[in-house]
Amino acid sequence: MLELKSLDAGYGTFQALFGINLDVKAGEAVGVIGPNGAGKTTLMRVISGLIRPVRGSITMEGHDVLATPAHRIVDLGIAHVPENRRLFPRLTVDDNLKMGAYMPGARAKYAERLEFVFDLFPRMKERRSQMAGTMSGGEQQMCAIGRALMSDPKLLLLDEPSAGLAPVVVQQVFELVKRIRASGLTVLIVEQNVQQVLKVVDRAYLLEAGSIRASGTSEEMMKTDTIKQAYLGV
Amino acid sequence: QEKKIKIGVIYDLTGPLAGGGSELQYIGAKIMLDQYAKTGVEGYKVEAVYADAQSKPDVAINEAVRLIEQEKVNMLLGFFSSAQCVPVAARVEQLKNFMWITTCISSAVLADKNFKYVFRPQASGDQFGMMTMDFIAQNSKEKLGKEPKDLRVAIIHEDGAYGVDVSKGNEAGAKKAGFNIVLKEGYSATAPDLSALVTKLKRARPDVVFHTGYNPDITLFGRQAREQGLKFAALVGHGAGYGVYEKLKEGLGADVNYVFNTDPISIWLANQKSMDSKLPPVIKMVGEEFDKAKPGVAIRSAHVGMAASNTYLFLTEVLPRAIKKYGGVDPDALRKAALETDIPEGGTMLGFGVKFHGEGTQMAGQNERSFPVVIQYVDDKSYVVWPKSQAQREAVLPLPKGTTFSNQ
Amino acid sequence: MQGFLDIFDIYLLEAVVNGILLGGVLALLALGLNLIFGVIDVTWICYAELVMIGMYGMYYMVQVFGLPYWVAAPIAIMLVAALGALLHYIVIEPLLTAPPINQLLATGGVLFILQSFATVAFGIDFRNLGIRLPVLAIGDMHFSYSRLLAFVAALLGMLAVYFFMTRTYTGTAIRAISQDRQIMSLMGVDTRRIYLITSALGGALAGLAACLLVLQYDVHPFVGLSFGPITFLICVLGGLGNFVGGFLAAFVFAQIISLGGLFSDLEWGYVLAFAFFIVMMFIRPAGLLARRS
Amino acid sequence: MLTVEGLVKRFGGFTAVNNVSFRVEQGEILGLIGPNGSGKSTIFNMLSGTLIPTAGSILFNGAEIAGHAPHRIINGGIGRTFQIPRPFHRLSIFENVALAGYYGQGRHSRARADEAAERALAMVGLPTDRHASVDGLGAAGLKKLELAKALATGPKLLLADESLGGLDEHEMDQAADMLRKIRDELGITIIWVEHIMGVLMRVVDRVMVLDHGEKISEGLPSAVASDPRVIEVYLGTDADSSQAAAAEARRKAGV
Amino acid sequence: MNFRNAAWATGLVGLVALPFVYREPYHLHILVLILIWSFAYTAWSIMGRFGLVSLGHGGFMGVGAYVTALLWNHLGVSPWIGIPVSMVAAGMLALVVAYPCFRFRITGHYFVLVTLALSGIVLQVITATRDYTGGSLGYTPNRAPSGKGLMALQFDDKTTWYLIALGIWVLGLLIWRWVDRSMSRYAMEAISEDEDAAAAAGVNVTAEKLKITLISALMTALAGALYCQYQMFISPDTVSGIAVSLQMVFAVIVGGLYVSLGPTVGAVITILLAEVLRIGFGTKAVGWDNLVYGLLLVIFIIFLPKGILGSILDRLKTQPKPSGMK
Ligand SMILES: Nc1ncnc2c1ncn2[C@@H]1O[C@H](COP(=O)(O)OP(=O)(O)OP(=O)(O)O)[C@@H](O)[C@H]1O
Ligand SMILES: Nc1ncnc2c1ncn2[C@@H]1O[C@H](COP(=O)(O)OP(=O)(O)OP(=O)(O)O)[C@@H](O)[C@H]1O
Ligand SMILES: [Mg+2]
Ligand SMILES: [Mg+2]
Repeated sequence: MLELKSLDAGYGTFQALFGINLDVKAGEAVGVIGPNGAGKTTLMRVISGLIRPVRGSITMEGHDVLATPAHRIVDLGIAHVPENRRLFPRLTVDDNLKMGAYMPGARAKYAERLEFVFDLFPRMKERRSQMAGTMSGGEQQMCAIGRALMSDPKLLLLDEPSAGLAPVVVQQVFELVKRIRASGLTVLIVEQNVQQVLKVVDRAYLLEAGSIRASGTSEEMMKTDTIKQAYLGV
Repeated sequence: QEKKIKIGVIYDLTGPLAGGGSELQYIGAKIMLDQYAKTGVEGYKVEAVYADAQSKPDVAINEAVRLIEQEKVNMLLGFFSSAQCVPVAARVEQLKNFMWITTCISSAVLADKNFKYVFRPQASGDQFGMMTMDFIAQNSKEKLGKEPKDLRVAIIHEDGAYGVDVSKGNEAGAKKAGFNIVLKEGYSATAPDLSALVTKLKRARPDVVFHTGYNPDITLFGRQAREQGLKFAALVGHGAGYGVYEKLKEGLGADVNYVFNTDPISIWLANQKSMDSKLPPVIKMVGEEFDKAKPGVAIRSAHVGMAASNTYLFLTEVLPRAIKKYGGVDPDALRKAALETDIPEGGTMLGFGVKFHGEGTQMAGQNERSFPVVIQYVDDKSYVVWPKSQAQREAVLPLPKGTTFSNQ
Repeated sequence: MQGFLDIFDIYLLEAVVNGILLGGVLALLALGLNLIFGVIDVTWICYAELVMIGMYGMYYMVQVFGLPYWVAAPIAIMLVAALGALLHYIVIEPLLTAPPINQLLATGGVLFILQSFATVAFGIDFRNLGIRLPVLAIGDMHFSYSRLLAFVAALLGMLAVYFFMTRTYTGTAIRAISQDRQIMSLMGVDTRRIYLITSALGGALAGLAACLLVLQYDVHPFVGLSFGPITFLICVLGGLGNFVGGFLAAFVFAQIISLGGLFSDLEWGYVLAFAFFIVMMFIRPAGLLARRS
Repeated sequence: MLTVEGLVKRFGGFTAVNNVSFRVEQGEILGLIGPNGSGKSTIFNMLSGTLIPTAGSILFNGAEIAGHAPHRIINGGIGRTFQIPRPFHRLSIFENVALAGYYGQGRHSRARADEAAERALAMVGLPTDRHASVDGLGAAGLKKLELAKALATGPKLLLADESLGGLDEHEMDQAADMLRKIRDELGITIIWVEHIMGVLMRVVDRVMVLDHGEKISEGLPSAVASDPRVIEVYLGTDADSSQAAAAEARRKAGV
Repeated sequence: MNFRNAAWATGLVGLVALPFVYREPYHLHILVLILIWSFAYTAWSIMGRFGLVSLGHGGFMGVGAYVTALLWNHLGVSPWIGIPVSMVAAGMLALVVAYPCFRFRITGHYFVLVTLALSGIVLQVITATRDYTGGSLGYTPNRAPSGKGLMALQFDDKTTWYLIALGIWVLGLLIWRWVDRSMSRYAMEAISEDEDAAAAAGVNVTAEKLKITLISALMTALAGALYCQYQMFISPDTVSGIAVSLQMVFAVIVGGLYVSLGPTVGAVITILLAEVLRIGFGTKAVGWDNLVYGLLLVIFIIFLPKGILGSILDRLKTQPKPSGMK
């Protein structure tokens, strides 16, 4: 479904990603793990068009993502839940969700999608008219995921959805990921919480200093020493 | 070395004052200066250097200093706004240059300053105010049917230098005539709303409204007065915006009929019979030149003639005398020549005579023989109605029944 | 006592009503600015000058080319809308990431440009449309139709903008854009398009104000100076981006000017209005309608 | 050293902190946990003067400080970090910390400020180079900078808000060690807010749990970790984190 | 003695010597104006560089100018006393408005507009109290009797004024530098980014902001008073009001907000540009000078967002420094 080939990307003169090759098949859940500053967020941003890579290619179901203007990438079926949620703090939950369904294709299915999201997060239904910025961290995370789901995506990019959340909410979030998958979506998830994430994904990539160090099924990844080494900086 | 007089000319060609009349003054002065640039005066070439004061006093100061110190002009001529005249006159005096003011009517420019090098052939602002009051006072009993002490008058004015000065003259004149002043108030010419002022006027019920302002605020006042149903027997304006008939007509439409305006007479209205015989051809020339510069103007503004006449006065009276009698165009020669000017009434295109208050007097440099006239706009024509010596017809007073503002 | 009661006369009522009508004019002016300054957080110091250009547009179309008012008005609105879009495209876009003070300065430069452009192109004369609408008289009180018209336009405009902003996708995107510009593309929003739409809309509202103002005021290159600052104050007093608040604030300001002018000199009415603004900033910094936190 | 009585904070109609009382003893590390939005940061904000309490009293070393201006409280010996790092980008790393050293200690002296900055930076393991830019710091570096700023103000009590959020496991361990070192070596009392139970429970002496602005549990880590109410609202039932937390707490209690 | 100081010293000696070798009076006049305005702009930038964008400085300048002149004309108080009094008055005005602003956290747009209202008020009050201030006609300090020039701070000699203005300008730069090197700068930078975080570092936010505001307002009032003494004329439009405030912002941003000589460069450029354009276009192409002026402002700000001097210095910095220079 999604395929990245020898991708280089960075910020200005600073290169953050080096020759990344990665693929995600339809229906899969794939994790990306790695220490702070490894380039995980950068990877997600490149896929969703927030930054443009220097070299390499990205295809989504055969479409050339890099040839698509950033604001049309959603139309290819990619939705991105960015790091730190990035809700519109002074818009209500409803309006935030509405923004998620901005693309003409999604507008048509607005009511249906809204129901789907409220089903998934009943809490959002209760808080419809609350300003997003005043909600608790967990609620905001739900709202951010809900917003991404409003566009009826095929592929969901999740960037550290559990950061800063209470343990019980972290569990809920991972539950959610499972449920989202079960509804047929493909998921690419970045997490710091390695133990947890490996339980919900089929495969994972280990990213370190901008390059892919290892990849494999979650069972394989759980075993590898590479992970320890990567994190300890050995 | 070539003999010439270099004259620095400053008016506002941009900014709000430009449209308020300064540009017309500039045209008037330029017509005259161009004329004499061709012929020269007593063997002296006449060279004018023009500058735009941009309706800002600080720019006027800078330009004055530049013209004097950089361009080495022998004198400055022009100035529309009193807010510019006040600082520039002080500078000129300090630098011992010579200044010939064609407009700037505020008394404050000269009063108690005892300037030696600054001259103004023009009537002063309080003279304007006094003149109109005098006009109303003389007509109060006969035409308005009221004793002066029963006559209710309101004085309103834009709060710039010009409006304030005229209103002071109005007030002094009204007190002298014994009128009942029911309202006196200033407002900013850029105010977006004058309805509160109109409401106050309605409450004060004046018989005569004395108004000084520029075009945008006159239009605004006129419209709001009409819309709010203000009634009175006469509206008397004082130059500036009231001198630009085109704009008045555009803004007020038919309501401009029977409005009075006090200004130095427009040279085209001046009584040519009682005038020095060499002047009418000059007036004609100015008119023709003006029509070339600004084609298609129905009533030529008094502003044009004011500057033209005052410039003409300098070029034909003061300058020749300075050259012939005092041997040059240095400030002292110009000054002595100016002080010796003695022209009887009818000796200028504006009808009045010229004699300057001398050194040591309260208004040193002011022409003691100048006077404005009161005109009335009737059916797109203007007629001098006051003073009697210049009057072309009887004033229509009060406003005829059926007109918008009539309180009959 | 009698003297005190004397002020409650018909003239007071007239002043109040005229204050309301002036409020309509100011509200109309503030509407477009509130959209630009309040919602998308872009500073157009030259907003009143756009209105000025619109007024000139009306003058030329009606007086010089002889178009009927109702034909000229939509053209003028479109003209200023295009100008607004152009302003955004040329001046604001390169400065979107710069500090707001740079926007203020750049649009200040545009203010000079527009003023002197008007001077150069249209001359310094005061221009007037010469249309005089009838007067509405109730007893001894008289009211201006042109102001009534402005009032109605402000009210309808405010409602239209309000519903546009809250009910449509584009409106929601406009409200969102100042909160997080980068993330907009994740929603599938073309930020440039939203900015252009908003700028054109802000310009169109300035054009609408121009069409109605030209019925009451002379046009000259400096007419913007009469309205510029006060329009900004109204937007802030009402709460940035709060259209209902801005509408209300315009009336409060107008009342202060009108009643202040009735009881004291006109000039002190403005001092009072400014002072009121400062005090209100301390009491209700988030706008008249904001709940206190 | 700190005694809080009946602390209340309302935002409009919403009560973020409701009648919370607790004590902190000299030299201890108190863990403060609770669900998102339970009022932890709000309490920190009141202790540090950033917010004015609606009601209640805060006695610090016997003196009432509730409602005092933040700079007075900081000068009086309470230092704090922010949950989301708030570095000053226009200042270098060193200047960030020196600023806190200069103003935070009440006595304005440049020499002391520089000295305090150097010590604090060394403590958290950041470079003491005077011109190094803040922008070069990653998530972990920023958290360290927050700590260094707080330390430079010379606190007796340190309020550490989620010092571990967003860190990877390795860096988390480092940070936890650092907090302990700060207490052991500098004798600074600490209140620590954290969601990563595995690490928190290892370090703290005592835990207090908030929910909806109210204190629902307080005590030794082992006791709190097995409190059913805490498990229900915060730790969760079947997840690793709570099990790990409980295990960690038990291990610690056993030691 | 390093290179920088040497350059500064030479420059200063050159500037002091200038009027004795170059005697073109109009150019000196413009120079004096540039120096006085540079001082005022420097005063503004002391606040502005920390994000305290004030449009109230027209008000402070007006108070400085009018209070000094009114005291002299009405009460015969010498400007030597009048100027300090006017500065205190402006300082108090600044405190009265700024204190609540800072206490109630009025920042950004809100601060800009509160201060805008302030300069609006000062302008209106000067105009409305025309019986004392001359209103929009402007106001002229009475000429001192001859021989009393020093007492009245009135000099006919341009060289004297040039030296006074130069001294004040240097004073302005020294104050700028002093602030720049003080810990207050760190504090203000911190405050401008994040007030809460600054407070958590122990900074008394309100006091630090007030301090900077006060310094800036006092300097601005001094500039206003000196402008009045030099021009011997003030009017509401030239020393007060929103237009004057905006003029300050323009010049400073064009020159460069974050470098000490930025405001000076801004003054030189804006004043010279206005003069050159006005004289250049003269009365031949009326209105074009402001058109070009506005155009240049826009171009400057789009292509040199850090101001002219700021951008030049930035560019020099990124280039490798020639060896031997420190
Ligand atoms: N906007 C930016 N400008 C410049 N450099 C950046 C920017 N964002 C990230 N970087 C740098 O790029 C590198 C990769 O950052 P990235 O955010 O992708 O890491 P990450 O793996 O997501 O880390 P974390 O776990 O902390 O979120 C880091 O060295 C970071 O400093
Ligand atoms: N300024 C404010 N205005 C209104 N509500 C606020 C404000 N600050 C905090 N709150 C609300 O108070 C509650 C407590 O917030 P607080 O930040 O203290 O939570 P927390 O326990 O630190 O949560 P987290 O673990 O997510 O950091 C939240 O519901 C929050 O929305
Ligand atoms: Mg990341
Ligand atoms: Mg928190």
